[in-house]
Amino acid sequence: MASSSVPKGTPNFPEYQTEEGRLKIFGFWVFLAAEVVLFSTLFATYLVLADRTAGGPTGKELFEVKDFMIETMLLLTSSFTCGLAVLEMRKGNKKGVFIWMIATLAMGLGFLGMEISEFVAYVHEGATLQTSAFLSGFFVLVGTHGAHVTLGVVWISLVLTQVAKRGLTPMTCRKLFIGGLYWHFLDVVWIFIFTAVYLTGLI
Amino acid sequence: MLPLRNGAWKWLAVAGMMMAILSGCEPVKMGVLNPKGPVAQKQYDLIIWSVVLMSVILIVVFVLFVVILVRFRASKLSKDYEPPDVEGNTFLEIVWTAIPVLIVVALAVPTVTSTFDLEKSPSPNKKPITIEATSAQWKWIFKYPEQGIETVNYLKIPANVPVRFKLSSHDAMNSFWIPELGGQEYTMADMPMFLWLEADKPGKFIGRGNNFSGRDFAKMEFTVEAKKQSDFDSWVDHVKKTAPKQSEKEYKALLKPGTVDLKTYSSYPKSAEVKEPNHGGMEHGGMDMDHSKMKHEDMEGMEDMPGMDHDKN
Amino acid sequence: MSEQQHASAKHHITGFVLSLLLTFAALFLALNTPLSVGLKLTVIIVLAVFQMLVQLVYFMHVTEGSKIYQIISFSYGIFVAVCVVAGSIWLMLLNGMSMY
Amino acid sequence: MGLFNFKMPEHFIIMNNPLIIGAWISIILVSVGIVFFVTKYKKWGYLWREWFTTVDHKKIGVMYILAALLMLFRGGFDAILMRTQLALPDLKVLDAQHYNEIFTTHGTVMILFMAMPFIIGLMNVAVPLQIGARDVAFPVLNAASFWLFFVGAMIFNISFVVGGSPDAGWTNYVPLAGSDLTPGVGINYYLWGLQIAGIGTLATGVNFFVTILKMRAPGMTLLRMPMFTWSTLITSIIIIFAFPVLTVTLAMLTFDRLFGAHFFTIDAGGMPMMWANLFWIWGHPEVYIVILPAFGIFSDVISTFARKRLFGYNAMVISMVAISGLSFIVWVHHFFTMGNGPWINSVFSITTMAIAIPTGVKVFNWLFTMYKGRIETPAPMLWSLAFIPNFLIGGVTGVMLASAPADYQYHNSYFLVSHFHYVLIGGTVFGCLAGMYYWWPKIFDFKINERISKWAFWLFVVGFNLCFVPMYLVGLQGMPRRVYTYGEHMGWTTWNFVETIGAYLMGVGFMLIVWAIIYSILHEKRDRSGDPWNGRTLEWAISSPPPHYNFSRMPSRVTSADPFWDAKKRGETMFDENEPLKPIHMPNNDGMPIVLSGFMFIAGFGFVFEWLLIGFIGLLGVIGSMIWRSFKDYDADHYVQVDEIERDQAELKAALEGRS
Repeated sequence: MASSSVPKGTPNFPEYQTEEGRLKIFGFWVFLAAEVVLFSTLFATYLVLADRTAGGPTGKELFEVKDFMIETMLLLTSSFTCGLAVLEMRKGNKKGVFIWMIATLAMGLGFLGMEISEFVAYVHEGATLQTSAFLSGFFVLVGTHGAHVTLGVVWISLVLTQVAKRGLTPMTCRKLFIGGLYWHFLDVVWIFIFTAVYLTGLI
Repeated sequence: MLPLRNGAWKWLAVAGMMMAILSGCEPVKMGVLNPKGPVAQKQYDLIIWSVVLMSVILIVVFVLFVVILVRFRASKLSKDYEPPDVEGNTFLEIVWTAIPVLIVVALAVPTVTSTFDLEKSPSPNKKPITIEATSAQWKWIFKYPEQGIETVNYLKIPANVPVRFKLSSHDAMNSFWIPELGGQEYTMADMPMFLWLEADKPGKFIGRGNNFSGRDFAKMEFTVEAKKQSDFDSWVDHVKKTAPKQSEKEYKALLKPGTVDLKTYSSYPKSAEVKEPNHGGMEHGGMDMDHSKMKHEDMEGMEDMPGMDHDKN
Repeated sequence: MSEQQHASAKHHITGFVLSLLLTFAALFLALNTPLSVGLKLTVIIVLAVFQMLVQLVYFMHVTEGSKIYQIISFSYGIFVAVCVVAGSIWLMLLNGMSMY
Repeated sequence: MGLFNFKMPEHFIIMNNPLIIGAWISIILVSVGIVFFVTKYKKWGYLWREWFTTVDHKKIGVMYILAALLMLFRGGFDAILMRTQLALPDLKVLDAQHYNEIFTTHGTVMILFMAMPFIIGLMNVAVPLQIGARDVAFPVLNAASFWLFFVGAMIFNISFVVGGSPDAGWTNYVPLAGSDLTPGVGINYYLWGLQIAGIGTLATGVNFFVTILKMRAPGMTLLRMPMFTWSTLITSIIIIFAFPVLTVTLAMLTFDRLFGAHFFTIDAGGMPMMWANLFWIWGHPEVYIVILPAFGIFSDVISTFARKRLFGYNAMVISMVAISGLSFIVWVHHFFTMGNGPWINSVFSITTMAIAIPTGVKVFNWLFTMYKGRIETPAPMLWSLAFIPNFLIGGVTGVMLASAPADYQYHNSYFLVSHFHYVLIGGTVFGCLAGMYYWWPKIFDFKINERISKWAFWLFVVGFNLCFVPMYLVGLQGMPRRVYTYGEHMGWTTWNFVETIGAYLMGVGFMLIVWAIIYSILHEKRDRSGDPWNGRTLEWAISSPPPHYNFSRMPSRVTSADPFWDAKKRGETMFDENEPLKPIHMPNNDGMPIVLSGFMFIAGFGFVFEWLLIGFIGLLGVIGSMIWRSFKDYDADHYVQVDEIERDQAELKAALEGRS
């Protein structure tokens, strides 16, 4: 495709070694910037509707500090291990990549399990998508994040099978790196859910 | 080959358009350009001022456009004419940035002042009358809380008295508009809003729903009659004496989607009253919500927000 | 900004510790301090923004690759996000409607 | 609402109207005809290889433009029907319901399925050539964008005959569009048609943003890019940050309608105004998405046919950047009359008026590009010239509308209708047509016939003004938009009749454009040399049509914003002919985009009818196609060998000599 010369200042890492890798990583950054706006729309809606509980349960009644703190810790730690996996990838250590990435995925699954049981508990307390505008906003905002995490788990697992088959080539490294970016980004979104939904709900 | 090259057709077309526009100005003496009250007058003045400002730009650009096209058409230039190689002209560019800034300021200042003025009574020293205007699919219901009467699809107001319309909707959004008396405002089911209008003199106007609301939206026209205060009062008396009372059931039936003729009632049920709007865009009226759970107590005016369960206040 | 900037494990641990500190600080401030609601909200939002920067710099390596373009696009995203959130709240919650 | 619910709507197959029966007949005849002829001439393989699986930006661009012209016909036909109904008071050409469906589809089709794809088609055709790239950054994604748009458009269009059209306006305001007041599948069609096309558009935005920033020819700094490329870059930014808002907004109404959520319902605390708010947070930038590329086209065309450098290049760039920022902070002017209070209305009045300043700068720069130029007026230039006065009328009435208190009198009236048609037709449509005429002899080896095109131009432009100038007047007389009829007593009859005449003239103009294209395909002179307009930018430096790899050698002499013009002046070409040819790395054709989009069609159709099982099966297919593609993209490219490039060059040389 485009010019073959490597632009000045390009890092000397496997994921950046091909033109395609450089384009795709940058493209993914742009996509993440779009995701910022996507989530911001959900946040705006949630915040506007947060007080409209229509007689149903409020956030204060529903949110459990212990539960959402464990969820937060799982995601923060998984972001850290995911970072370590990318570090190992750059060192060319396939085994290290697998150890840290599988740890990441395990914590991601733990997070998802907790979130699902949280949602199930809410539904049992009579707090569903159909109960009030507040809960519609809540379930769709937090659920969209959860769906992203699910997608992330599936995606990174598939990339790992490709790494297992093909080793750490520039192409698989690019895929791993992008998967990692996605994972960290989900952590960023969660921080804002943690702040704007859970903490604000309890203040 | 058409005789287009010589440009005659183009000028003919342009001239034709100008004629069409100019001749159009005469029969337009209705609607927005025929203000019959202080609110409409204020908006009319603003519109005319903006037309003046915009005309300046239009004329300057049109003249430049025509002159440049006539002067520099390839067919009019000598064969060896070479356009100069210029990149721009900072001075000129500053000029045509600065002038639009000035024009925008000249329009923005009266815009802002009018925006604030229109939120207030057009005649603060006169005692206003309140009328509740409610849109429902596809009819207008007018309630006169001070007189206790209700009309459907027609409106009578006292002339020379500021009218404070309390606008709401039963279902779809609509917009309440009487062009001769002033600009419109939406009617919304969850958010009653106010609109001030006033007629200078007695007269008849046409008002309408102006925001698409479904099948028979086009039929949501209503007549507006401004009467002298004494005539208005005797009309109210007449309605009170002769018109039927409206039962809860009749009111419910009226709200069902469909079109109806003009109707007049000497009373309306309590449930038909439009609830006070509330601050902060919180929901109100017709909704059972638990206000005790709301969090923004510190927000101004939240306390005395009358929702359904505050009706005792 | 290329070879010499091999992010180390130490670098990642710093990021992780920072993110934990910020999280617990926000939790503590929100639940266990007597500050006013407005102040609490402001502080936890500021902490969340710092968290985001920690993730971007320590874990996502925003300063590598097409550094300038990446930062510009992400910042533009945040500009629009702020417009959407602040604008919606201003219009929907804080606006006085036609109260005259 | 269960997973296995397959409830049929009341009218699955719509047959209740002669027009629709006519549509059925023509759809069936055309489909059978296409299948018959393609089979008869054994062209399925060709279509699959050369078009359905292509990742070549030029072919994708052509498909976009064809689809856009088809949609222009559909939207235009809607417009003609509406104008016929409104020609005189109390006509009964259409009933209220039918009219409501038609103005809804007219608006939606014209904005999302005509203007956007036309613009994106032109970007596809021109931008990689203008910056000296061999394709876009993500060619397969680009094909997926097209097919997703196409599937979205098809889903939206079949609503006409299967299940019923949306009828709540292109703005689709709730509560009217909620399931209480508008049950049925029409609104679902709107939601899913836009959602699917929107995903494709977002991908296009990312694609062109990366392409332009990362794949420019050596020497082409940001401030040497052609203006159309600049406008595409800015437009991509707006797409990237505006479309996610639409995605979420549509999804929320989908949740309300399909799963009983309460985002916009009046009961249980939902806020109808939130729809208006979010819709316009996307909707206003959307307007700039379709107008800025038109600005870019006019800049390139005017400078080409005035034979003069663009006046004030930097100011043009700065003003576009300013417009992109402002586009995100003016949205409230679409609902000044929704009780926002004086502070909000004042602030948004001022930000809106501020847009006039950069736009005004551009108008003067175009005028002064022509000043002292040597103005020729072939078809692309004619449309560009018509743009200046017509767009200006739209622009100044836009400033008038920006004044909130005055807007209380214009809002939702025909004054508004006329304003946005002046901007969208006078700006976007004229721009698309100018662009189509301009780049046509680049994508193909012939121009579109000038004589027929001039007729078409004059009919269209005169009809346009005849149609829309009176709308300003009836608007001020109080005529609301979206009424299906009006009474004689309102006094709007004369002007409405004139408007209808204008609309028919525009219709004839459009048919003539189509005729000009058909005529030119059959009869116009062929020219492969590649520079029919005496152009200024890189795309004219290669043959027409370009080889699929665009540039056999990379352009190496980009020293200004008009590199080809300057090279011609110096008596040089854009390429270093001594440089040896090298194999060229190109992507393979790929069937994934069309397969994925097929699954998306199944998903969309299922969700429209609220048949969740089918919907989810479709979504699984979409995800499956992506996974499949991820496992096979390790061998998704090939090299064009030097001997093939040499063969192409020899063939081109022979063609050019044969001509002379």
